[in-house]
Amino acid sequence: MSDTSCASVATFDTCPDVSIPMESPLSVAVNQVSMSTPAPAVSQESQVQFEEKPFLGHLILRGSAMVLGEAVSEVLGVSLPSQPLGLVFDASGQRSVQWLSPDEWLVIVPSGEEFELENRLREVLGAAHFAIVNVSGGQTLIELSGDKARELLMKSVTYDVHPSNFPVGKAVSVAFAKASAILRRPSETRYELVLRRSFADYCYRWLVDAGEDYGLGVTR
Amino acid sequence: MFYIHCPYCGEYRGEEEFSPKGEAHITRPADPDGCSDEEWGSYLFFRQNPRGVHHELWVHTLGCRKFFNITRHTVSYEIFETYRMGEQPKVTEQSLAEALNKTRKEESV
Amino acid sequence: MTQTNRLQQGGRIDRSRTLSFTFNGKTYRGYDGDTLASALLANGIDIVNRSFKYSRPRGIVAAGAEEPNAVVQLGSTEAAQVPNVRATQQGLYEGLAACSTNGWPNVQRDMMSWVGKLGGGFMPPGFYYKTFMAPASMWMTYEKYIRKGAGLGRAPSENDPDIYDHLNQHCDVLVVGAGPAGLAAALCAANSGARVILCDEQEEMGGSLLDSREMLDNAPAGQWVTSTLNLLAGMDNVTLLPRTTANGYHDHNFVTLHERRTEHLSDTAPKLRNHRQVRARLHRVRAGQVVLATGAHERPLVYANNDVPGNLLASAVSNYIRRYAVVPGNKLVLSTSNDHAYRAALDWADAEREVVAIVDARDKPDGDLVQQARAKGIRVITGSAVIEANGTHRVTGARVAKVDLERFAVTGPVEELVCDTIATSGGYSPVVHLASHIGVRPTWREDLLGFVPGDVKGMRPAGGSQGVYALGDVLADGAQSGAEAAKASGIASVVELSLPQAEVRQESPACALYQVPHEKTTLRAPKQFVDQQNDVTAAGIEVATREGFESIEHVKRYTALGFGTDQGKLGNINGMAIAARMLNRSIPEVGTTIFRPNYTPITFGAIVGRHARELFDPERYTAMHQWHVENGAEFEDVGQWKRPWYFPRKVNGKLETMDEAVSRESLAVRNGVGILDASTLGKIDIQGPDAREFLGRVYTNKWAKLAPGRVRYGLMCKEDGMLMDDGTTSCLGDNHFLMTTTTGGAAAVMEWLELWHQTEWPELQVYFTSVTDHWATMTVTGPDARKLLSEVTDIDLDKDRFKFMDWLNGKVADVPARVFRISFTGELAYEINVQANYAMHVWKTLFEHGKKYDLTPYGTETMHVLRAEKGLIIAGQDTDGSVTPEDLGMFWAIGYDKPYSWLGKRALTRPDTARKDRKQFVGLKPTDPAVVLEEGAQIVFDKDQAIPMSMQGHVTSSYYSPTLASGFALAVVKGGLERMGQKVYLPMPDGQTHEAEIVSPVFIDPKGERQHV
Amino acid sequence: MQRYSGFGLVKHALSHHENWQRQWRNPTPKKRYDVIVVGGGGHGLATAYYLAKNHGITNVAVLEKGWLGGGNTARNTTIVRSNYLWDEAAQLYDHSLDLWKGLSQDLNYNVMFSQRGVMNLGHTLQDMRDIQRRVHANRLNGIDSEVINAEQIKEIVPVIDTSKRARYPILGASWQKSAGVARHDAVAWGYARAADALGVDILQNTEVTGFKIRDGQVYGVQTNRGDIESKTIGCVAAGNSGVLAKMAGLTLPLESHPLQALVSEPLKPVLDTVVMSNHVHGYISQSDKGDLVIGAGIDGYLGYGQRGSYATVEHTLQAIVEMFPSFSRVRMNRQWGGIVDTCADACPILSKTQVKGLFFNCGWGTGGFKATPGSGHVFAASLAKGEMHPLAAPFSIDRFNTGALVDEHGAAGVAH
Repeated sequence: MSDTSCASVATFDTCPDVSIPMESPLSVAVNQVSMSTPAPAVSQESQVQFEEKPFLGHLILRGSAMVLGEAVSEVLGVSLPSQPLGLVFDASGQRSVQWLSPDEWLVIVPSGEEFELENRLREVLGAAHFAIVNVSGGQTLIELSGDKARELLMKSVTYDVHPSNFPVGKAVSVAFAKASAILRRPSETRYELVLRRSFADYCYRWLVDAGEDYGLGVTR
Repeated sequence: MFYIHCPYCGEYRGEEEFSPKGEAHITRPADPDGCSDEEWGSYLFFRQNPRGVHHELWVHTLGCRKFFNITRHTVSYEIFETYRMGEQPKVTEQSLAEALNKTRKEESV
Repeated sequence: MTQTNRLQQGGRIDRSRTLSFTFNGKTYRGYDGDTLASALLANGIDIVNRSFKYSRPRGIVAAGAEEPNAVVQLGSTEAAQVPNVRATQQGLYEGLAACSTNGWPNVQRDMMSWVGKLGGGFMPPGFYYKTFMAPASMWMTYEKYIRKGAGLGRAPSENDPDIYDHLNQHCDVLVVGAGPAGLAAALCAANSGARVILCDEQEEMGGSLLDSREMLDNAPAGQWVTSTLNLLAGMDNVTLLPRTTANGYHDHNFVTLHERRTEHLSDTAPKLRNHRQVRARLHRVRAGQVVLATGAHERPLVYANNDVPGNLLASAVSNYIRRYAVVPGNKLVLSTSNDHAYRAALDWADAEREVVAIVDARDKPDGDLVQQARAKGIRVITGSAVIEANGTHRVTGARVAKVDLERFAVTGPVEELVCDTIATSGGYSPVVHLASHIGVRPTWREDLLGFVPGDVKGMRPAGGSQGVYALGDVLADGAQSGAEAAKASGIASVVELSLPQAEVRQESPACALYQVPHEKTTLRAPKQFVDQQNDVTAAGIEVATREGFESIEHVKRYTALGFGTDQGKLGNINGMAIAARMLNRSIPEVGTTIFRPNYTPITFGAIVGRHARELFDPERYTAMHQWHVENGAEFEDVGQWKRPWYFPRKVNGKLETMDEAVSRESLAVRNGVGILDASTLGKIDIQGPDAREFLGRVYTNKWAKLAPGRVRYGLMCKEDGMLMDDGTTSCLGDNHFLMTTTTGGAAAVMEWLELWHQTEWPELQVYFTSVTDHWATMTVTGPDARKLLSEVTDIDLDKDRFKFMDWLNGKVADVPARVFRISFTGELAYEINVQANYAMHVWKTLFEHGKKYDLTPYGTETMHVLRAEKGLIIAGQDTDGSVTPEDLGMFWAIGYDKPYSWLGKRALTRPDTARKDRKQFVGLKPTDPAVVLEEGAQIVFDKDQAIPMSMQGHVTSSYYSPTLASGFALAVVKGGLERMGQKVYLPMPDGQTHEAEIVSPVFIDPKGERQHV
Repeated sequence: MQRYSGFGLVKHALSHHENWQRQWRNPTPKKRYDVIVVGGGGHGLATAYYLAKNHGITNVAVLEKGWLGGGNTARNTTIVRSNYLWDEAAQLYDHSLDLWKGLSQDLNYNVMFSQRGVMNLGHTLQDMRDIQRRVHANRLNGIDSEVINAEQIKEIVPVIDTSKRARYPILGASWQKSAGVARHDAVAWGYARAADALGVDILQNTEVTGFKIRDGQVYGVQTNRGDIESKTIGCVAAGNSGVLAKMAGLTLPLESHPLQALVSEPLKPVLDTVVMSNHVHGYISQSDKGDLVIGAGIDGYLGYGQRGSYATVEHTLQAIVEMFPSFSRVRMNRQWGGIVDTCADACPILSKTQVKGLFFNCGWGTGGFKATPGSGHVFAASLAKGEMHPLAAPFSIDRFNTGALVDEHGAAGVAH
């Protein structure tokens, strides 16, 4: 915990030192088989698989590319995507940086890394004008894969998800049904959706409903 | 259903992602307290509302959340250009009229 | 029942699959591949409906989307009812159940037809504007009967068992229509590498080639269709959508395509591999370029009794014979203005039925088809037309006479021909509908005698839709449009297409014939129908023009021409031509005709898609939602959020009412400790050296000196000075603030901050990030709050070290937490914020420790009562967009002397905003403590005045307070701040008038001692 | 004027309808009129009619650039009600409702005013507070209005879903029994015929291209058919008011937006009243012909194209099916758009301008049709006297400078 009285910006480590049971936005929907509508299981007929990747570290970086670029390379080992809609991963594929707007990036890292990352970035950035905000509790990442994942997305977003327009390495903030979502193309076979916590259950129900044609299965 | 080129995202997006915010280039008076009631009323409520070329403020609500401007025809709904905050439009009622006159002249030659 | 009109051979139907269906309760048979219309005709059914105004018997006229009469009610069960299905577009399936929409007791013998026979003369266009006026009180009764007689089918009374969905599509080239032009265009664009969508409204792709007599490369044209479709189906840049109607063309090449996924299989969607299927799918297509290959509709001629069953379009006759092997009669008379319609007679003769005569309005027709007909020995009567059909329930003959089109007169004796079918053709109207959906007017081409599409950016008409009719030309035109479209969509090199060779045919020009003259004047002749669905006659149009309705828009509205479910596909041009003749103008001078979406009607369900029932709008949940559900919360909708409203307990086996629960929850907070899930409040992280300056500009109060560790309440105004939102903002660091907003205002406030930063003050160094969902917030409040919290936290809760309006970091239930000592209840309160993934643990831990304090969860209703007792406003409830901070009496939160003229400040000095007698925020104490005033009740000063009363304000919030043991209210009252202690009155609908006293809005603990403990 | 009646119809039928007279003349413009009304929609024609009928001013021209009644009069969803919140608006609309009640007989033209009741639904607690507030205010203003609960709603509209299953369950409604619908075209034609009979010249296809102004006083207009003089000119041009104002060198506190509507195919009677929901945003009634007439929301951008965005129609139909799940299988026949001129406070402008003799009547937003008789009535009085009628006075342009808005928008948010 930082000393809030003198720092111009207060940082805050949200992670407890002891093991605490966590609940992701979709924990209940995905895991509780006792619910009236249990999550559909993955079967041989599933042409779309749905999997939540809960509890990852999500940071929003604000600042100009000039200011942030070097620090991100130094700390994360990837170059900040300065072109609109860029998405890059580090060598391990575990950490990503995504363009959100000309002065805004989303960094996603393995669970628990976010506070240290923030501190290191702050250290490197020093007195420059920037902002870093931890939003790990506010969003979750889900992964869609399978032959019909793209068609399922076509039911859900107005964005053109054809590979000619949405190649690997692209990420967009778009309208998703009646909510919004960040849609990412990390690889040829997978799509990722970053959902806001409070909308996650709605988006999940939407996908399960729209995915029925494709035998959508939820990985627990 | 407009198809709008977001000058920040650098590509076309469907209208669902955007929100219109009225006439563009309306600047807040530098000295509000020195404004007359009429001047303040003008700033708040009185608009060009043209039947024709309109410069208007939009925001990419569900995308990059940036505000930007659109030059659009309010009858044909054709979008002539989109441009970032701080930039001036290249297409105006006048520039279109001039272009039209030029084509007419060329045709008559 | 035998299919009397079915030919032994031919057609594209599958005779191995017999299907049975019912029409008006009787069972019939047809084949797979039939439409309902072709099956009805095959079974010799003449009358499919009754017309809605005159109740005249009506039969099938067309074979496609232009059909005006064969509009039926479909559905075997109540929930599966579909009103107004066009039989010509409904594929036949086993068990299909259809009935006529009008006619009582049945369509054969309709009791209402006396209206048509006797009353028809009293129903000129607009007759209802001219009568039913006396006595005035009777109109509602008249109207009841008018309504009963109107309407086509009926809506189901049960909910739709089916589902629908949307697919968002993008393509380089969208080709609408898979006839020869569309196929050529699609193939050309696809070969060039473009992403192509090809859609066609029919059960099968191929368009006019499916019933064509023509040869391509010396083979029947249908073969080319098959091979082309095979080619296209094999290309992965092509999407083929049969049974798919392009129903709406919107701006910037956004086109909606309605795909009938299962409507041809059953009246409720059958399951597929245990999965539900959608009944229909709407493709929302954003197309780079659109090729409009929609072909043309044949125009019927307008002659007397042209609505008697047995009058058909010539093209429909060919279509039924060649595609469905159905000949809709035995003896045919063809009345035409052009060569093309001769096909109908040739097809009829090929089917070995009798062609009585071809009546051609032209004096010397001599095209190839004319020669062929003559060669077959068919009698061709030239310079003449069918001027009247005989028969009532079915055509029994045709009255034929020489006509002079120039003088609009019958010039020779009438010959009566015995026949049971009259095929009619007045030429073709290009299908321009889609092209005019976005307001672009079609243009009249005198050489084509039809309208062609106007200039639409990114759209190209091809083939029949722009009046190109000869097959070879159509193919070439289609290919060229496809190539141009591909090029325009950004394809660099366009591949040339080798087209099949079409036969070259000699054609004699058509003549302009719309309404056929009769021996009698139009007003005295038997009815000559222009728009059969709306019973619009040539006489009706004449009367309208005589009455001064001169614009075609007026004529249409006065007569209802074109307002049917067919949108005047057959009638509009004829109607315009008749109006033009009456007004002595040309057709384009009378006006053009604009069509609106939809091209053909589509169900609401398809437009709604999945956005129905629980997916109608997102439900937003907090991290503790599941707990609330499990603990029996009733929920309130606040924006999209589901917030616990109250938590009824079971007392003696009975669930508490809301009042009982709220009373219990309120007392728990006042006397013990309660807990509220406050996570829905908007939270915005603000960082940057200019954060403080920014706050000072958007809030009415001062922020310059707020120290880190402190919290302040702020008011936000729009530039008109009216309150927009309120909330607390905490100073986290010198350059770091956390703003809270109201639940409903979160998104708007975030956008508001960005708006000002991005447009007016880009020089300010500050960033805003929403953290609403990141933090879960729980308010622990009540005298026992400290005791409870101290059990689970390492924070020093000493009242002097952790003061009111302070915040501190620490651990709660072992989870790092940021705790704010702010109060919305007037009691000691801590707002605990933790990262949302840990929230459930913290919440549950608080309850474990809270047992001994009877920790009581409370919902929004109790929150409202508690804050109201303390006089705290809820923006949006106590304010309404016409309330300033001054009206609220919150002068302490207005920084009049701040250096920057903050948002809304200037507006406060406008004459009306500065008035002293504005409605101001006060408390109301009912004289009778048992009275809980009604929220929204209006306040008057003089209770004895007559209506209209002079209203002085209204109650904004009102509750029973268990703490005060009395009702109490918040209100706005004119000049209220100066009226403390005065009595006001609230007249109720039941005649009672409540009395109340104007008091301070703070009802408990005015000195704030309780929250400071 | 040929009187219309049931007996007359029989007479005309016997003569094969050969003797119907024109409903209005097609006159050539005179050089000079006492009053010019610019705009031949319902409001303009009503203004002309009441000038002639109530004020004896018959030397009046109505200038219409297209065909009369071709703008919003022909494009709205025909709802007539007066249950507005604020006194000023409520009194103006209720004055209008009073005139509606005898309009068919007054004009000898059946405008089919059907008092079948209008319901404004509430889906949230705040909706219900707003509804109660409005109903209380209506009642004390003498407007028939009551709050009804979900069961009462279900009784009046059996086809509506009042169950708790809905995403936003219906909690209650305000109910104005005397409100209803009317036949929109008939209103324009009825006023035109009646005004014409009193001597008013209705000049169609006559487009104003400029105003003649001298020393701050208007004295005529330029048109595509030549100049026409008058020292009193009332502009009643709805969505095109801004364009006219510009010609006179004025700007108005107005924006013109697309407002869309749609109809289903004709159905047998299934809905006997008007149902409006501001929360899920859709409103619906059934026309005498059987179409479900459905109104959508205003599109947020400026638009004179008489069409809006498809997404707006989608949202509207989602709302309709949310309230009426059994309409899912009903089909949408046609959609269209009008141009509504809206003010920030969702109230109209009835006002003098800086140019003497030049008056504006505009900004009716979504409230235009229902106001037709009242608007014409008070505007005619204002033009005749040169001073704004007391019911019109609160709606001056001035209020945008003083801040005295009549905020129907911010208050109860009821529109249409």
